Order: sequence, then C-alpha cells, then structure tokens
Amino acid sequence: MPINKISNSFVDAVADIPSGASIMIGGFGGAGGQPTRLMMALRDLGVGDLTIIGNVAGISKTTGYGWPEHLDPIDHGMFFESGQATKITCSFPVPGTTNPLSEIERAWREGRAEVDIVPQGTLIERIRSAGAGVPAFYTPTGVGTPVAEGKEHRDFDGRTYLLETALSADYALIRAQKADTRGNLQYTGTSRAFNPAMATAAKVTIVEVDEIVEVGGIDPERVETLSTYVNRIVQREAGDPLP
Amino acid sequence: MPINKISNSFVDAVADIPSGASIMIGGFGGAGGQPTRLMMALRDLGVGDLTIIGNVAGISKTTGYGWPEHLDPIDHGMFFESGQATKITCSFPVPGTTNPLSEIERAWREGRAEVDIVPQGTLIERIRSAGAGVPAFYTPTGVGTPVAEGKEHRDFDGRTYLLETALSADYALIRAQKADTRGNLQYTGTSRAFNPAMATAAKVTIVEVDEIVEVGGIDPERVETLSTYVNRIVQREAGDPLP
Amino acid sequence: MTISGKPAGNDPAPRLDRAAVAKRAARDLVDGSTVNLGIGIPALCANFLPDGVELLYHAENGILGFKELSAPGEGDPNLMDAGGKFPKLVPGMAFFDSVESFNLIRGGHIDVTVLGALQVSRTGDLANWIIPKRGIGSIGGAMDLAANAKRVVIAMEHTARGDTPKIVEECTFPLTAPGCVDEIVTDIAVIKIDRVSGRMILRETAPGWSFDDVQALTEATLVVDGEIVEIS
Amino acid sequence: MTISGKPAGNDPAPRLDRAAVAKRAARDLVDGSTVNLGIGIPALCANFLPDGVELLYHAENGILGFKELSAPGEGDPNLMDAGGKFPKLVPGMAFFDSVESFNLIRGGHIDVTVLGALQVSRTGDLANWIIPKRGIGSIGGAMDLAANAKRVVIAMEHTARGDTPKIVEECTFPLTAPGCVDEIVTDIAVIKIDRVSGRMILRETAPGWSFDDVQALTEATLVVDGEIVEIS
Repeated sequence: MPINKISNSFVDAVADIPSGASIMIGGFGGAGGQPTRLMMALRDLGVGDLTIIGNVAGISKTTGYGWPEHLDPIDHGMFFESGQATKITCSFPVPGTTNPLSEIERAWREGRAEVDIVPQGTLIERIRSAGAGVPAFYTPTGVGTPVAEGKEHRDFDGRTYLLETALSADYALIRAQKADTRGNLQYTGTSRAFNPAMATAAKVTIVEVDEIVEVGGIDPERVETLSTYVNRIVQREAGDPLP
Repeated sequence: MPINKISNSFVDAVADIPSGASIMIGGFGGAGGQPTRLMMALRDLGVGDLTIIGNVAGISKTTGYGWPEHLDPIDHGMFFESGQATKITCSFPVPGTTNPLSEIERAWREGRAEVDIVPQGTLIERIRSAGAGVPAFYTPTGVGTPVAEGKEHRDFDGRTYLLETALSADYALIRAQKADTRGNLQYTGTSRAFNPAMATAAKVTIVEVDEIVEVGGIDPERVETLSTYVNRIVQREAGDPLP
Repeated sequence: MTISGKPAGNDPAPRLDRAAVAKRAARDLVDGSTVNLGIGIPALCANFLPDGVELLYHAENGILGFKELSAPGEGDPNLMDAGGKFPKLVPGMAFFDSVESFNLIRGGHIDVTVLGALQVSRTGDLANWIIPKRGIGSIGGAMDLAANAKRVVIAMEHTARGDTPKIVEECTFPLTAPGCVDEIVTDIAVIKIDRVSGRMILRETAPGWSFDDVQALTEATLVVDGEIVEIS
Repeated sequence: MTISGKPAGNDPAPRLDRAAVAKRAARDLVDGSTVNLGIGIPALCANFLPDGVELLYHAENGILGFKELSAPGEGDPNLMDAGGKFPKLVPGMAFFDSVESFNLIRGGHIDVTVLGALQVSRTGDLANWIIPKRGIGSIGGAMDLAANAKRVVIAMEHTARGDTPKIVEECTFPLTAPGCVDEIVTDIAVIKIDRVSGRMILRETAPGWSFDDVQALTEATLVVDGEIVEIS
C-alpha cells in the first residue's frame, strides 16, 4: 500500500502524548523552523510532567528573538507558564535581561522546573548521536568549565576531551516547509537547525509543514529528512497568520 | 578580494602532493562521484609511498562495478599497479572473484601493500569525526569480529560498543558536479557518498567538477559542501568522455 | 515457485532455484518497511514482492526509494545502487551522503536486511565477509547492517560446494556480527533462530524434503516447534 | 575613529565608543576568512571591514556568507542569524543544519571568532556565559566557538560597572573555555595574550591613555613587548 502518514489535525497528531513524556522541539529558537502549531496543540492537550528538549528556548516572548516585529512571539515558555513542563534541556534558556522575567527563568526561580544547560554543539551532536546509533563521543567543548563536572575526561593526541552521551526522546515535534505523503521532508533557509537531527532521535517524529505534496513532489536532491524517520505529518491551514 | 580557488589544470592542482602523503579519494566506488581526472594526475605525478583512503576500492577494473558497460573502468588499483601506494584503508578492497586478480589484491599478495579493512559505517564516521572535531566515538559495529581486536570495548545501557578514532588525511581528492568560484559545492544523485565528509577531514581538499559557476550560481539550499572546506577546484574539459 | 530438473546426488527432491529462494524471503517483508538487500539472491527479492506491498529500498551508497534497474547501456553512473548497478529515477527517491546512509543503518532505522552468508551458527552468528584461506576480504556495509538492522534475514544456498554445511554449530570463519540472524531462507528450508534459547527451529521445507533430509545437510542441531510446512 | 564627549570620572581621556572598538577589532580580520561574530560589539565589526576584505560570516543557526540585515519589517523568519535578526538573501550564501554548523565550529574550521566577555584572565581564560549571582545563564554556541575557533578575539568595554576590572589574574566567574583568548580589543586598549608565556602584552592604547592608565583599570599584570601605539 502507498505509505501515507498524514494526520488530520494538530490535535490528532499529538493526542497520544502521555504525561511524563520527553519532547524534542525543533528549530533554532525564533519563529523560523519552530513547530508552533504542534506546540500549541500539546499545550492544549494539557498533559504534564513533560521534559522539553530545545535549543534557544523561551526567550522570544520577552525579547522578540527571531520573530517579525509585528507579531507576538510564541516560544517554549508556554509549557512552563502552564506548569506542564518540569524540566528543559537546552543551550540558551534565558536572555541577557531579567526585565521582564522569562517564563523558564520564573519557573526555575520558583523551583518548578529543572534547567539543564548544554553547549549548543554538544547538544546537537548528542541528539545526532542518538539517531545515528552512537551511544557516546568525545568533544573538546566544555573542558575546564562547569559543563565538565562529573564527566569522564580523556586525552587524545595531547588534548583533553569530555565524554558526552547520546540524547533521545519519546517524541520530536519538528517543522518543515514541505512533506510528501510518504514523509520525505524539505526545509527552507535557516529553518533546518535542530529539525533534521531531532527527526532521527525520537521514538515518534511528528512534523508540522506548510505544504503536503504527492510522492515525487520533492526533488530527490532536496530530501533533507528521509521518510523512514517520520511518523506523522500535519499541514497548516492555508493562510495561517503565524510564521 | 573575492575568493577564487580555481586551479588551471589537474596537473597544477596536485603538483604539491609529496611522497609519503595520505590521500582520501572520494565517491563510493564506481565512476559516479570518483575524482578520476585528479587520480590520473596524481598517478602521472609519480610520487610514492602513498597511503590511500577510499571505500569500495579497486574492484571496478576487473568487475565493471559502477561503470557503464561500454567504458574501461578506472579505479584505485592504478596506484598499486604503479607501485605508488603502499597502504590502503577502505571497506571493500577485493571483489568476490580472484580471476583476474585485482591490482590491490595482487600488491597485497606480493607484500607490496598493506590493506586495512574497515566496516563502511565506521569508516565514514571516522572520517566525519575528523572533520567535526570528535577524536573518538563508540559504535556497535564490529563487536565480536576481527575488527574489534585490540580495541577498547565498553557497555552503554547493556550493549557492548567499540571505541573508534577519527581518521584524517593530508589531501582529499573529491568530485562534485558544480562549484562556485568561492568553493561551494553541489553534488548530483548518488555521487555524494564519501565526498562531503572527506572534504572536511583533510588538510587540503582538491575538487574535480564538471562545471564552475559564479558566486550565486548555486542555490543556497543546495550547497552540500561549504566553501570553507575547499582549497582548490579544477573544472573538467568540456566533452570529457569519462563519466 | 519454480523447481526444475532432477534432484542432485543424494537429494530426495530438487532444491529451489535462486528466484524461488528470493520469492520466499520476500514474502515476509512488511508493507512500508525500509529494507536493505544485499547482492546475489537477496537483491532478487525485489522482483517478488507480494501484491500491495510497497517497500523503501535503501542502498549504502546513499539512495532510498529506488525500484527497477535501467535498461543495459542506459544507466547513469550518478544514480547507482550499492551493487554498482544503475536504477531508474522514480518519484519519491532521495539521495544522501554516506554519513546519513550509515546513520540510518547504525541508528537501527533499517527494518529488515536480507543478506547472503558463508556460515550461520545455531545462535545466529553470521560470517559472510572473508574466506580464511584467501586471507583478504571485503566488509563493505555488511557489519553495520548485520549488527544494527531491526531484523536480519539470510537468503542463501543451504550448503557450500560438496554439500559442506553452511549452517553450523559454531562459525569457523571470521564473524560479520555475532547473534544477529533472525531467519534463514535456503533452497531447501526456512529456519527461525530463537536467539534467547539458542535454538534453530525448522519451519518450512522444500517440496519432497523431510526434517531428516534437511538436518542431514545442516551441522547445527535443528528442532521442531510447531508444524513444519512446505515452502510455497 | 569616533571619540566624543569628555572623559568620565578619573579617565585621562574619552574611551572609544562601541563602533570604534568594533572598527579596531575588524582591522585584524584577514581577507577570505570564515568568521563568527558574537552579539553586541562583535556583531558591529561587519560594518567596518577594511577595503578589499571579503569575509564569510558564519552563524550557528546554519548560515554562511550573509551580509547586511533586511530593513525593519522586511525580514524572513526563515533567513535568520544567530542573534535572531534577519539578514538579506545575497549570492553565495549557504544554508545547513545545526549538525553541519557545529562540525564547522568544533572541527576547527572557523578562522576567527569575535566574542564579548564578562572576564578574561591573564592566561586567556574566558568567562562570558553566566553571572554567578543570577544562578542561570545561556551557553549557546559560545563554548564551542571559544574552545575550537583558530583565533579568539574579545571585543568589549574594558571594565564593568563602577570600573570593576574585567581583565583579571584569574576569572572568578564560571569559564566558557580556559586558555582560549588570543587578543582583547577594548574601549581603551588592544592587548595580545601570549598563552605560552602567560603574559598579557599591551600593544595599543586609546588616544590620551598611557600604559599606567590602562593598567590602573586592569587587574591582570600587563607587560610591554615592543612599541605601544595609539589605536587608530
């Protein structure tokens, strides 16, 4: 049978996510590449005790980071404002300013959320490793810093490295420009970021796209996430005002 | 000044390669993605004691692997026939048959060449790691086989893995379809294979292309090797009969 | 199923031909799976998919979703499979580099790989990359596939030259991966390997072949667990 | 160079403004380099490239070869830089994912990164990601850039609020990377760090500032090695 992974709605696509799940959220931070409609559906689902894995996370609402000026930014902070998330692993959870306080920092200050800060290159390589069957790797990044605490140190060719382990999740919510019905994905511009790696690293990968095309509607040179990694696809409504 | 990395000839592009150098040769094996003109220029240069790093290597001449039927295949065996290479690291150095004997197997039987056989996924990951600043990683592949001999074994989550180290080279000879004058590269079809990773893992990366275009002549969504990795570009002559 | 000719030597009945072995192996491939077929009999599986089954074929050199080969003389060297053959361009294909290709394999995203073998042991050890007396062999993607695919099926002739058993108690050839094989489809039998209990369970035999006939050409001890049916 | 206003407090002469600091830092950027500029003063370097110098700007979010920003209100959210701003589409750009972006950084392929700092130590330790009393900070790409770029330049104001020294013997703030800084460009000085000898060499001072004036605002011991020239 032709493979078809289309979900009818954002509500349907996230409906089986249970409380306690770990959730990767794609993009870099900012509107481009962020699965904003899937995030809103997960918030509306109301499940709790979530672990969020993101990159630049929760700083758009207070700083406008990565959002067009005329729009009210939406970011990972929604899960901390709602009390659904109790942990976040990311590289950039707070902006330079504390006025106003971001939702993640507020939750952290109030003891409602654990914040695990990982260097960005280590974070993406840990996620990539989970998808690629590599349980652990050595990196020079973080040696001599608080990030190195409790980690194995090892020298190769006279330089010291840290052992870092793969990072997977139960679900990945990602964003692409275009999907074919089989689940091949194409991105645009800088919207790739964490999306392709996260697609490989979760048990279930759910994709928010602007457009779904028939098989053959994506140039085989432009398949940037292979259909094998994709479980569900949801298309945005035409004219969706969110970027 | 606008960056311009064009070499005038294949001879010029390889002229500084010294005896004793380690040379990555891109592609998968077969004509597609193989830097055949650069290989021929290196053979004609005549330097010796070379270490070759390839993938499927030296089996096309005797089996026709990956070459159109009407052409005489050209492969890595040329460096062993000429006596220039004394070692090869690759995943697939001999075909199923020994009649006729491939040049690599002949050199190995005669004690003229060391052959280091690496599982293909480990080989590409070692090369990728060299370019990515990862000195070593763990892989499940090869555990319980001769490949594991002498290597560190380590368990993660109840499964056993091998420690494998990064593999770099002095030069990478690679093949792309198109380059801009700055050195951004675009590939076609299955000609990617080992080329993009090798481009990142050598001190000097030399690229054989079918076409050189001005900056802007490659779609920014299709830059599959970043110009930062590329040192020299040589364009084939129009109408080159080799694939 | 094609069975032709007279039985050879002491065989009770003809052995299946290569196409019939491939056809039987293909029958277990689940619709929608991502599948990597090795060279030889495994590659033939693609010709015998059951109706309604659509698979995504992956080849190590960086292609997913290919189907039939181009006509002789019409292939494009830049559109190759891992066997060095040239498939046709079809809708839905994807091209990618070797890093991505082995992420897919090593990461456990290949649902099934069908491979050939020199030896398979009772506990599912696989040897298929080197004949010791030659002293040199080719690993290619075999170790990554055998160690990491969700399911490993071997499609091969039951015995080597001179009816030397290939299904053995312990492999004497260097391994490709230990304890990886789930099922063996040969020209006389279909055998499931229960790796937990270390048992080889004979499930199907070629027409005219009995349990004892198959056991006689198999060094490893076979067991019965459920009915033995005829390969169809 | 723009210097405006009267000197503050005990300053012997005005400090350089942010643009002048960026202009001085930009002067050392070598034609053809791949460069990553941090937010703040470092990002301003792009406005002051010497004639004939063409750089490839890299941003962590997966873009190489961008130049100026789009006009306000005209940016495309899918064409962003790492500071969350929207550059214009220009010929020769490349887009890629975060794996590739950090291969470039971790692999040592970034020729120069210009970053801000909270503290820099005499031996080149850098602290720029967390203020201890806040208890939470953001690392982003800073640790990868500081640890792995071929050359690390700090562009910052020489002192923190109340003239608290930022250039110190030992960092008291948690580090971003130890022993990584090659050069510091501030609003009153240019300092080279000789990491082999552990010396901070004062090379240039703002107009009207002497060695002693700069040392007075610097906790780390500065040394002279060659002529001290005026920042131009």
